[in-house]
Amino acid sequence: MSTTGQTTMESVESFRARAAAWIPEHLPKIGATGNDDPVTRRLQDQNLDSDNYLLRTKALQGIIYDGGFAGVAYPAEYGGQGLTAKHMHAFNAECRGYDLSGLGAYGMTFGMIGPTILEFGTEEQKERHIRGFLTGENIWIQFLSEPTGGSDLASVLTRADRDGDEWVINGSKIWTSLGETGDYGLLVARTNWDVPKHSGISVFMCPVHTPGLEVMPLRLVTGSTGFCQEFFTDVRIPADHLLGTLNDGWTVASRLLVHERNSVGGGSQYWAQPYSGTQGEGAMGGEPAPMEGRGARRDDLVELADANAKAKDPYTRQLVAEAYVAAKVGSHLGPRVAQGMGKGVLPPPAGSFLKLFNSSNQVRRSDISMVIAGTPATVWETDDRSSEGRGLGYLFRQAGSILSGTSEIQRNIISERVLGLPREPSLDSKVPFNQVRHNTMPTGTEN
Amino acid sequence: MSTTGQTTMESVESFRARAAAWIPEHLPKIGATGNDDPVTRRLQDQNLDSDNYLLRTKALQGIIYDGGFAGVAYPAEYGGQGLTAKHMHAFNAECRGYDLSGLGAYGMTFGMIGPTILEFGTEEQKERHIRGFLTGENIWIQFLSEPTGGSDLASVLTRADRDGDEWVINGSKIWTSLGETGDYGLLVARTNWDVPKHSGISVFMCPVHTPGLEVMPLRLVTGSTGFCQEFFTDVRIPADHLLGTLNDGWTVASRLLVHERNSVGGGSQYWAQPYSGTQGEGAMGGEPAPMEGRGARRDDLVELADANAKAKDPYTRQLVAEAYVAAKVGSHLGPRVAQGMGKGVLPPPAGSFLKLFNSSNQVRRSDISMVIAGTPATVWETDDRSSEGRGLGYLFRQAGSILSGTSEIQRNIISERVLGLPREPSLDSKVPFNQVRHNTMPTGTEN
Amino acid sequence: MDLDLSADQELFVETTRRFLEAECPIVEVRRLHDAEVSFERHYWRKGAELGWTATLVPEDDGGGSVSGDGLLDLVLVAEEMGRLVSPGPLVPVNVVAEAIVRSGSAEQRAEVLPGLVSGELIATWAFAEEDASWDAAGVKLTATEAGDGWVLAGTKTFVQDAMAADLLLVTARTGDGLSQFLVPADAAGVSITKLGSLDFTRQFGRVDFADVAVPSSAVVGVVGDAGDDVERQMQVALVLQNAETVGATSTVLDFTLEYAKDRIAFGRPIGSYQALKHRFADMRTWLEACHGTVTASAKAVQADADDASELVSVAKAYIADRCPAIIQDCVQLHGGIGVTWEHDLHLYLRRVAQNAVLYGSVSQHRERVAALIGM
Amino acid sequence: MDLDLSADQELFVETTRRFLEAECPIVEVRRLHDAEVSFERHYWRKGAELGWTATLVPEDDGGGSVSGDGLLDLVLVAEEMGRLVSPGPLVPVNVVAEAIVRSGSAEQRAEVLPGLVSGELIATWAFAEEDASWDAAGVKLTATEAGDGWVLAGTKTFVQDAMAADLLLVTARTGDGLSQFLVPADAAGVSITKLGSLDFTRQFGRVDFADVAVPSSAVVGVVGDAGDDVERQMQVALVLQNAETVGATSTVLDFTLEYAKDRIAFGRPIGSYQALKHRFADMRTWLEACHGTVTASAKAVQADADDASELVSVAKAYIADRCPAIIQDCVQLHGGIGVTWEHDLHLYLRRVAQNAVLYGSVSQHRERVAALIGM
Repeated sequence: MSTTGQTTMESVESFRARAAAWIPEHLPKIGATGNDDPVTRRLQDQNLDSDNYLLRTKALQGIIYDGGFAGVAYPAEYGGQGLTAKHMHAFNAECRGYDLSGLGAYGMTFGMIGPTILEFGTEEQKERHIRGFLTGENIWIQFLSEPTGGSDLASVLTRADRDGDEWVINGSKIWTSLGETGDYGLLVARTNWDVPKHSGISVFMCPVHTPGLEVMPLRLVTGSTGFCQEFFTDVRIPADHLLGTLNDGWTVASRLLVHERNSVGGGSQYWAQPYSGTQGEGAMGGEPAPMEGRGARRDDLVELADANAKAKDPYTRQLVAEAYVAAKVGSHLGPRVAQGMGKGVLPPPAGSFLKLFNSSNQVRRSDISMVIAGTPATVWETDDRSSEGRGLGYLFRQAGSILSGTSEIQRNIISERVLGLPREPSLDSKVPFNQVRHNTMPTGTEN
Repeated sequence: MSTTGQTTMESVESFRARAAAWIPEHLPKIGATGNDDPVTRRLQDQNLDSDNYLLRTKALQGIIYDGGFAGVAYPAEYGGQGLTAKHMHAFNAECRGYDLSGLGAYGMTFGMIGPTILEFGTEEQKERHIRGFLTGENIWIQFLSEPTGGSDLASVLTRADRDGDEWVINGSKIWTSLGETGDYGLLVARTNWDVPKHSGISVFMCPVHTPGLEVMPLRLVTGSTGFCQEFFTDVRIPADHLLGTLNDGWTVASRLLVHERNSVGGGSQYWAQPYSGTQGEGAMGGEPAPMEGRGARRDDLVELADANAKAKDPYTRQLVAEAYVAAKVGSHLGPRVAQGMGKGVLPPPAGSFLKLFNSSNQVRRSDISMVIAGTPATVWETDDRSSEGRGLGYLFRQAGSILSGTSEIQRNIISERVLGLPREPSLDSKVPFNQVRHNTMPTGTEN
Repeated sequence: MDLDLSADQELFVETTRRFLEAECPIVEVRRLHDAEVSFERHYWRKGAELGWTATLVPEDDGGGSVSGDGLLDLVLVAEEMGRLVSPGPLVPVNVVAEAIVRSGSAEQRAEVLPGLVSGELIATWAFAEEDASWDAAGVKLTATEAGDGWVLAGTKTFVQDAMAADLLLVTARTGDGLSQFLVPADAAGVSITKLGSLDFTRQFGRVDFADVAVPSSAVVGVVGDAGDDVERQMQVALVLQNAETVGATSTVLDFTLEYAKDRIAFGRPIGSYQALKHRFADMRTWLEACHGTVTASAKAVQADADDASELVSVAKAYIADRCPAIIQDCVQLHGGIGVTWEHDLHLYLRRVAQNAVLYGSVSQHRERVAALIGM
Repeated sequence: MDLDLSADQELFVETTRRFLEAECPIVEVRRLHDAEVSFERHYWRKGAELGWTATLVPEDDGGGSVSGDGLLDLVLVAEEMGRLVSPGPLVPVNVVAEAIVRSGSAEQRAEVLPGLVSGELIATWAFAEEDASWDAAGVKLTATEAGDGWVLAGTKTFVQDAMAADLLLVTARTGDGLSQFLVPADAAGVSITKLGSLDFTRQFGRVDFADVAVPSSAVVGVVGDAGDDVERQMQVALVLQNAETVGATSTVLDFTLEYAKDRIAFGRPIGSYQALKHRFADMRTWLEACHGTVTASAKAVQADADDASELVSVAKAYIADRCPAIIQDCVQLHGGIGVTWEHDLHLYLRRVAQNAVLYGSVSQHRERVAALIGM
């Protein structure tokens, strides 16, 4: 990366020391109150508490930017620090004990969309948008999946039609994470219908709060939400919001997916979640999570078996151990795959091992918990949130095997790109898209 | 069926009465000795005992033929009785208590090959060959599968080349049941290589004991045999041994497979195994096997659990019950599928449900028996045949899911022909066979 | 569904199906949920007119069935109700009706059966307790003789339609044996608490009995000897439940198959992908096996055959294992839409997952089978 | 295989692989079977020269390992031996060597280790008894103090290479505790009976001890306090066994994959059928997980970490569940040829199926895990 105008790079240790000195003065401690922590008091004074979680998160990112620690590996000319992933991990490690869990909202922005803009953006776009998120002002999201598309991401039906200096967008996107939080969305739309499907797609930078764009929370089987669906009705975007080359958007989108894989897999140089008390086990790469002491946290299923007085039942013991074994094996698979890819022994698509393995484990674990819980997982005392959660969790059992790439797609990837088995015959990649069989866009949801 | 020259057909009850009168005088009782049963003594006097099982079987069929009860539904002009399946089942039911289990060797002959000869044979061929097996003289087998063909039965590489008044056969067949017992084989061979694969096949009636035809028992993973492989080296067959039209053998072979399905499924009008004491549960159609009293025979796995002092172990109980449940459900699936096909609610390919279901049960049951048995299923006292059998059975676990149509083929059949899902694209059915990718015939076995 | 139906039975099925499609389509089921209503009384009375509550009751008592085999007829209704995840106390009312027919006094028959048959009266069976063992050993609620009557003390739970019920058939412990009592839901000392339910087309209650006094005329059958009655009630409940589960699963597999034929990915229907085709083939095979075991077990219970207990548990252990698995794979085959509220899949999954554990789970029925086959 | 090997380790693997491919290819394994020979002594001595018996023995005792982490080096050998279903007492000899190094007396070290390291001496561990529980509770054979020594009475079975062994490490019960003894295989009162074995590249024996007298110098470690030694021996055995199983399974999956790419059905390679592709993808994923858990558990045992017991049982419970399943599906993918004697598949299946139960089965190790996680 070019670091024009910089002198020699600051060492990781020097950077770490600066961070260690700065953090206690500027970031809120976990569990602190306004009485014992001036930073927390300052945030409270500005009403930046859990009731204003999004504003608080943006303010925290702003503080980090002002302190000179935002976008550690982003180029300095766009507001970053021009340093390396090692520096970033050092900063994050120093953040242990501080309440930055809200910054997860920037994960997609920093880890996936930022790098894509760096790669494909014009100088002007980079100037504007990279700094725009490093300061905390804009959270970015992706307008990628469509209700008609499913696993076939290139079968985009959302259309962008040129009208003077603007593009007019019509269509629908779905499964958008942070749909109600985002300020800008990276939008994939079809701009040419007379060429094969991968050749008529373009990518736009689309403001979320704009006329004609309706963002609706998507209600899930559990009754709760967590993703959004968007409806675009004659949404107008300035022509200069095109990212990359017109009709070459599949290239842009493919790189976006690579950055997604890196970021989710822990291999992004641009983003890693600062350590926080709420972070789960099994994160790959970055700073390793501390080894949990034996018995430090008991497996949920052990608790469940205890609560049901089944901990001594041999059948229950087999089931709990099976789930525990699978989880433990999974916790060793992550580092192994990361190591294999790092050493070039495993190709990048081997990342699909993890998604497939862990989502299968989720399925089996949900089943086992239902077996142990029995009737109360489907009929519960109204104050028994744990049983209710178990039952609803069972309804949502497949989500991990569907969202962000179905298990079927993972199996295709592994068999074709890791094992070298013949690819599925593609019936649509060489034919003009308007002659291809595809699903038709619904006129609206059936809600 | 034409019954030229016959007057009105004998009623089932009259036929049954005749059979009931004839049988005790002519057929050997189960468990009888020469001292208490004259029929058994007669057979012993001719050395037709278990040491000469094949000769005894042929002699028994001869006795039935001479008695006028052979080939009940076969046309009278070829030596049959010109009656119906109902008559056949009546005769078989009357045979209860008599030792006719050896007649199973004629199942393929009567149920599959006979009907095919009836359909495609010339008058002369029918005259000669139908009577030839009704009298017990000839047992027929199928030369169908090839080492190179697997599930793709039409990719026949065994060749038949015309030379004057003869066909010259070269190639190999495998997985032949009764290979060492058969007198004639129905042989599928390629007679034209310049047309698509289904269009260049012919079917021949091939004597088994003929120069150049080597029948070798096939050694299985268990160390035992049970099937044969045959090697054809310039085997010469008279031209008039062609069955059906030259190059239209796929039609003949397809009908053969239909008759196989009917016969195995219990729906053949030409063949049902006479009731014998050794017959297992779960036979479909024909006379229903008597309902077993509760607890009449305990599940093998219950015995195994008892023997391992695990009958009170909750985990073992779950496993045994799982296997028992699957077997019991399977025993109800057979009659249901037969009924559904009989009523036209299920299409004939629904027969694949049974093969798929029962072979999957076998796999799971083998696994469960290994779990319960533990170490002794892999290291045993040399006189412990039961443990040895369990271990070897595990090695052979997949056989039921492979032989006579793999589970993969059953799943194709069900998904395409029962559920109407799109067929797999066929890359070879429209192209001359010599231009198609196929496996190459090995020069011999690697033994 | 049994493949050997009489013309009368086919008409019976057809009538029920048309009624449900017209009066209680899925949008209506969703409306009931939003309104927190378990089922509408007028809907239930109409169902009763169609025969849903009459088939286990002799004609002399105002009942009657189309085939003479009342349970086999009722299986057809249960399967149809599964197809549309229909609401209503089919299992509870029929279990109680059958119990009264079998062991009720003349007074009980006269007082209770007409109302159940007409659909005016709702009754339910209060059997399971907190340990959810669904067996005789789990019955801890006590009935103690007191003067001319009995006093019930204890707690029943997982009681379907307890809030809607007029009458409760309560299984109680009397010394070493079990006894059953018919208790009005508004009897003094009875209090009913609504529970949460995964299947929101149904409502369940916990029923606390604080020294509830009932007269001796409330006893159903013989005091201390209700074991066989309870077993029979369990069999009837399971046969109907299994049929309903299979009906629901069959519908899901059907519409998923249609979806797979229509839905395009990479230029061709997803149903053309062999990996999916093979899963459909397995599921279709299992479903046929489910139908077979429902029919076999229903016939055994209808005939009161020696192996009825075993076949009912075999059916439950198989169906409650396979059917939820089939529906979950159908969710997977639908992709994202399959985990949204908007799609009907979850209504079926809720029903089938709940049926899988009510009246005993897979592992509980495997355990029962193990005991029955001599382990 | 661990992905983080040193250059020395890679050379070590390569040497072993080349030796096995040259000296003991599968045809040789089949020849041994026909000749009813478990392994040839000269083959074993050559293996010993390559380091197969030295890595757990300190340099002072004549051993040594390439990396300093002897068990991790030995895992590499075990995996290679799995790849060719190689014969030889790798597990028994190394378990005994490790036990002597850990708890043997100076005399025992001097007398036994040089022979084990050179391959001249064969030792095996006699642990399991008829109940095949593979745990301390299953040890019923008694050692009773008598004069200056001990008398052993009882029966050990499932003892690998008992017939070939010169020395037996016998785990015995002494009161409440366990004690271990080194017993010459030809000691008076020891009789060895050959057993049948699913894996015919191995031989096993039952060993009867009819009041076998041994001197006190035969005690290994502390009388009555051998529990930790036994646990450690079990860990070493399991790590090596698991590595071998994964090596064998990896080979089978590799050649099955090649077969699927070459074998044509209906005009295209069977590996182009999606249903098969997806099964390969699952199997490949499980296999990677198997490698990961072997490495993690081996490192824990090497480091004598607190969670070594748990990780070893986790690995065994996972590997012994998945690997036989993978090989059986490879049999299925091969079709008919996969169930013939002629094909090598069954040699691997025999090895892996046997490893799945020796030193404890899936269910036994799940039970161990359950206990370790506080159930």
